[in-house]
Amino acid sequence: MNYLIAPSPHQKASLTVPGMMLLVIFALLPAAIAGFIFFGLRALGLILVCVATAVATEYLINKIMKKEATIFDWSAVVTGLLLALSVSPSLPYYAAILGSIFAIAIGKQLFGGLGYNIFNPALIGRAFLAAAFPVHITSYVAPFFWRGVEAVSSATPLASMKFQQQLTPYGKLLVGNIAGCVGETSALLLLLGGLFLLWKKVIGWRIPVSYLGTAALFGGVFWLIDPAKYPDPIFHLLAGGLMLGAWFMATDLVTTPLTKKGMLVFGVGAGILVVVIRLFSGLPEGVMYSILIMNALVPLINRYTRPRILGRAK
Amino acid sequence: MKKIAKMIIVLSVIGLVSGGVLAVVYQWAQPKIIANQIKETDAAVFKVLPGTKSYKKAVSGDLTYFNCFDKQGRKLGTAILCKGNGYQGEIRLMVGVNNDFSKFTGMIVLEQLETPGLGAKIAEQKFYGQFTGLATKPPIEYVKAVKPEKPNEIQAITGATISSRAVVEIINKSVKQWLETK
Amino acid sequence: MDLLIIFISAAVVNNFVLSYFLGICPFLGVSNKLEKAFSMGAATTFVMVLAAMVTWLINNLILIPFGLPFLQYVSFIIVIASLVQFVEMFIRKTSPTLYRSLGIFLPLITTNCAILGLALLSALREYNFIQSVIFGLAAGVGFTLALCIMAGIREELDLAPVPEHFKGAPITLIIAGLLALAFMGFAGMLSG
Amino acid sequence: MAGNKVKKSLFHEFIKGWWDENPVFRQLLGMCPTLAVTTSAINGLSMGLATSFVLICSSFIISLIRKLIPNQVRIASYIVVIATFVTMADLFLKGIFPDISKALGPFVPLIVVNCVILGRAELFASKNNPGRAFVDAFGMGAGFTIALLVLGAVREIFGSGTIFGFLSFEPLVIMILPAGAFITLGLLIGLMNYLKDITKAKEQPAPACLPAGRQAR
Amino acid sequence: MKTFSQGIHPKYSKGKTRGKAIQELPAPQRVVIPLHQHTGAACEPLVKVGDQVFEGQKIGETSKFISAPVHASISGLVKKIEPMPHPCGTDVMSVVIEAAPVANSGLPAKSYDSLAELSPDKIRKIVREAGIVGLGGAAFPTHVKLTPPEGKKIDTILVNGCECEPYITADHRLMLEKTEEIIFGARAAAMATGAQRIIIGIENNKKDAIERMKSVVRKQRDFQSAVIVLKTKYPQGGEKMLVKAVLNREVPSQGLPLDVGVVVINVGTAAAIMEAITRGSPLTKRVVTVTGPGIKEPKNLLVRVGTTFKDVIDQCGGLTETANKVIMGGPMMGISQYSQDVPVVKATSCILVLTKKQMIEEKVYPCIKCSRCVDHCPVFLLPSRLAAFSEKAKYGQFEDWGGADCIECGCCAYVCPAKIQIVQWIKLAKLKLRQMR
Repeated sequence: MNYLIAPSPHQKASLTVPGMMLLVIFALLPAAIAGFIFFGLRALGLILVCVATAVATEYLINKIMKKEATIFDWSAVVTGLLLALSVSPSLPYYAAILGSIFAIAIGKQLFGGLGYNIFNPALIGRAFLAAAFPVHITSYVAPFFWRGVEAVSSATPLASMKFQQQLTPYGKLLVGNIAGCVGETSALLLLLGGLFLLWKKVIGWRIPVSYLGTAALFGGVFWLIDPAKYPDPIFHLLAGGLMLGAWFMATDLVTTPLTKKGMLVFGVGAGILVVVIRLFSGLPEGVMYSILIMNALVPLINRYTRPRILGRAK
Repeated sequence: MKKIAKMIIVLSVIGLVSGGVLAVVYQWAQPKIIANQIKETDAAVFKVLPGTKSYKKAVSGDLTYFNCFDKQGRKLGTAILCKGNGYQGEIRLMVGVNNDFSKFTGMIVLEQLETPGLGAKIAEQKFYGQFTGLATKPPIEYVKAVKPEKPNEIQAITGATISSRAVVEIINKSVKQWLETK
Repeated sequence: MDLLIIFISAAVVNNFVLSYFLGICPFLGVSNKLEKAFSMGAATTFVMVLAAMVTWLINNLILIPFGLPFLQYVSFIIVIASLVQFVEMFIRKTSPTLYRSLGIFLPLITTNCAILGLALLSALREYNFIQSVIFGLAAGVGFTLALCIMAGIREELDLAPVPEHFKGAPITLIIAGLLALAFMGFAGMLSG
Repeated sequence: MAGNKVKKSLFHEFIKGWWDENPVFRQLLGMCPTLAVTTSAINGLSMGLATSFVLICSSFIISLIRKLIPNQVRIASYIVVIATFVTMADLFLKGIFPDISKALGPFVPLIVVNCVILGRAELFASKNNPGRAFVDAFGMGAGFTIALLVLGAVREIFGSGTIFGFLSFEPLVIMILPAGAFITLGLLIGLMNYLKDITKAKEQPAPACLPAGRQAR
Repeated sequence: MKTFSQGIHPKYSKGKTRGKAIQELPAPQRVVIPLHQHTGAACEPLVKVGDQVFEGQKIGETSKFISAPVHASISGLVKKIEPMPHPCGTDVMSVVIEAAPVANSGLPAKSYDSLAELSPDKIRKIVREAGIVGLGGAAFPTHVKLTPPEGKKIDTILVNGCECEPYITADHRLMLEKTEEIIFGARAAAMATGAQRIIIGIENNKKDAIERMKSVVRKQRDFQSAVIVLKTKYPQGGEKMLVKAVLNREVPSQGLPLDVGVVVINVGTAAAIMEAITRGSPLTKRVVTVTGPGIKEPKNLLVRVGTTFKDVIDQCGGLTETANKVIMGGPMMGISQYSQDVPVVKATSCILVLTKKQMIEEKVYPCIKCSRCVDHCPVFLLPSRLAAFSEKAKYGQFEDWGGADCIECGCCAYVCPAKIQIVQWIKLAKLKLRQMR
């Protein structure tokens, strides 16, 4: 009789990489459905196009590089879905396709594929679109436009805040019947999805909590200095892509620090950056850039936040 | 010692030759460069104040402006050189105001470093053309996404509010400054 | 405030490497190990500050008063080359340890276009002496920042199966591109 | 490396810079202007020509006076020669083509520190007769110009939706931004590596970014 | 309740054997006794093929300090002395004895009833002669532990009753059935090292053992002693973890517990010390938990060293139909076996047989840097990073990032969602580093 020879341990936890990816997809579904409800078939189309393109790109690159097919780790689906949720519902399909290709090809496969990318691929795709099609990516439509005859262009809450000093009611921000990206408008559903991932232990609490906390605190400081000019902390938390970013993008496992301390540094850094960009740069929203910049710093953060090895001098 | 002397001599000779050659080239190029600059200013002034045939440069503080005259030597108005910070760098532009200071006669962007395809559209006719005929008082304002209604309003470029706003602010500031010097 | 804007602009918003493309050669060549990158950055910053001072003096006390603007490039590059030489000798004499860590990078700095670029930009923008020095310091800090970030990422990529033909310079350039993309978030920070 | 041991034919000296030892794609030299000014094909071409002019003239002059220059002040002398020609080129452009001069901005004076030029001066011109130096510089200049033209063309086509001002479609603005420059060049070099690999099985290692001349004092 | 930081909570699966008293396995017909069953130098055989040996006779010895002699576990004839499969995976020079009646039943062993008669040196000598090694699994020669180096003061004997590996219940049963013996052995260890204090650390999933141990400890007078209840967590039984959990002292990197004044001995080892002192019997038997879904009747057995796995498993009703993996040790650190012909050695605490059901072969994905391994590593390493360094043969960086401090507990590989063999990579790099020196 031949016995199976395998290295220890012979008992393992049941969670797998595809399992985690599926959980992330599941957690994003409420926000995606909300996007469909608010922005109609266009939103659904964008989601399908992005996911399909991302998966197809992944498959083709695997073929070209003669590597094992990796589409069934579901990571390409996550990337496509996240990209679709973070773009304006009025983005043309060809732009969405280009963005997905860029996200997978340059953002991920060029670095060696899943697990090796430095930057969050979905955000790379989003940043590419922001740089390539600045007009499309900054034009938003009002929710429920599909009930009318024609899409009505509308400013996002952050843009109205930045350029007109107009606050949007919290209720609307929570529910999400506002102008914005496909999946970022409903803070409540995103929070639910995030808590689900936290409960399932796919993500840790450190990054979202430190990110949101820092954004609220740091934003709050400016609000206290000049409440007329700067928005209050709750607005910071609920408006724009912060919820989506904090729960689903800043927590992307591959591109965030390994160490506990490092995760806090990451969250705090991203929180400060997002407030700085929102308040002082030319852009109304800074979630994407704050996470990308912190992604770039992750190797350095890992290096300098290594925990003290047991038994080594303090 | 001889070596060091040789080093110094060689370097000095090279330096002198270089300086000499450059001085000659500079003598040749300098007038052309100045002519180019004048041509540039001419073009700008003529564009913002149509009908100008001659102008006189005036400087007050850090503000430069040109008093413009027509064929007959009558004062047509003033072209004001304005500069300030845009989205990514300094924007230099020129506006023309008519003689009784009731309306703008034109605007042209001389230099800008705005985002290509976005903020850089301030240098396109579609945007700067809006300033021609605009009322000077009250200060210019911009509107977004809707057609301007008031005589002092222009429409901002979609997705480039900051650049549009910067242009408006730069003009308002410089014009105000110019009025004070008058 | 003015100085702060100059500093943030040169260090972050208009980072020398990522938006002016200055100092790309060392950025590609010396960014594979963090320690090396930091030493290079520190040495460059030091020379940048000195170069900012000296070229300002030369430009404003000699070239402009005597009407010799056409000698700007020649004199600046000579000044930078001799400055580097001088700094190197000085460090070698005074601090052998510092020399060991920085020394090998110093000769490379002469042809780092960031230094000449700094001198030229600062002359072009008609900065005063203090502004020039701050500008030099900020440019150096920005250069060091970009270099260290890149070094960290490249050490990380040593562990990744980057496609063969993209190893080395191509992937480094692409990362620089993605970094530039990320730094676009700061765009417009200095308006108004 | 530059064929000092075994003299190559003049034609080969000329042609090598086009592809085998292309300064940009294979030697990774002169990256700063390559990235900065290639927002359009015309800018790339102008920069390439300006650099070639300086490269050819300075290589020729340096090769002429190479025996007169003491070793210790070699680099300094080269730099002065190069800077002189750069200033000439700059004044010429400002005088005759003010628009191009404006577009290239501070990158014209920065030709002074373009490693291609000092690299050729140090590695080739200082060791060869003026004729060979001229041919070598001409080839390298051509290679540099080609690279810039290609990059400029690619970026212009995608970034402005135009080529030499013709053609038009919705542009990818990113291509004319710094990010696009880096990414395009990275992809192009990767592509070149790939082409090199399939055309020639035998790979000769591309020299490091920093030519030996920079280490020498 | 005390414990250490991080670590994991695997499924413990101890229920099947927890309640089963230790049965002695009858002497087998044939034993295979490897001459190397411990950390340190291998023994030289003291017998030749054809020699008669009696149970308890020393058959292998070496003069090296870090080593332990081996003894015959049955009386009979030496059949062969040659390399034989060893449960650690390599062939090791072994003495094969076939049972036969022998004339000489051995010298009457000298034994002592009370510790008062003994000096520390004498205790160490008895421990060494009896071939006692750590029975928790590491098989480190116990007399070495009991010999504190010059200038190191030992204040505590820490008796390890954690048994944190899933499935194994051998120590649990020992603590229930041989409580006094364990305490006696611990006192002997304290005498030998000059320690003032004995602490028994037991995880709180062994409530009955805790009660039993407490009642015995209460009667104990000559040393300050206590039972410390620990929160159940793997790998609490690791020396470094146990010292940290119980005493909040940190064993220095690359160091031993005695660097912080502690000697850790396993409960089985303590019982063996007692046997050696009071009965004069060397270590020829040990308690083995035979369990797992692949075993028909899981049991705790007292087995002679050298008995083949097959003999032991047969005694437990044999394997089930679906059994397909035989492991020596627990599921976390155990070694899978090619056949049932390997012998039980001094370090065999458990024979675990798993079935296909537990062995769904996992597809390995690239590391997605989920940081689970970092969150669970009990020595605060970055295991995924170390594995990557090892994979790319970057041994210098491996060392810089503390790879040598890995205790190979397997928590990282247990939690890894990408199913990377992190421990194997780390072990490989450690091996390469040792080879480079």
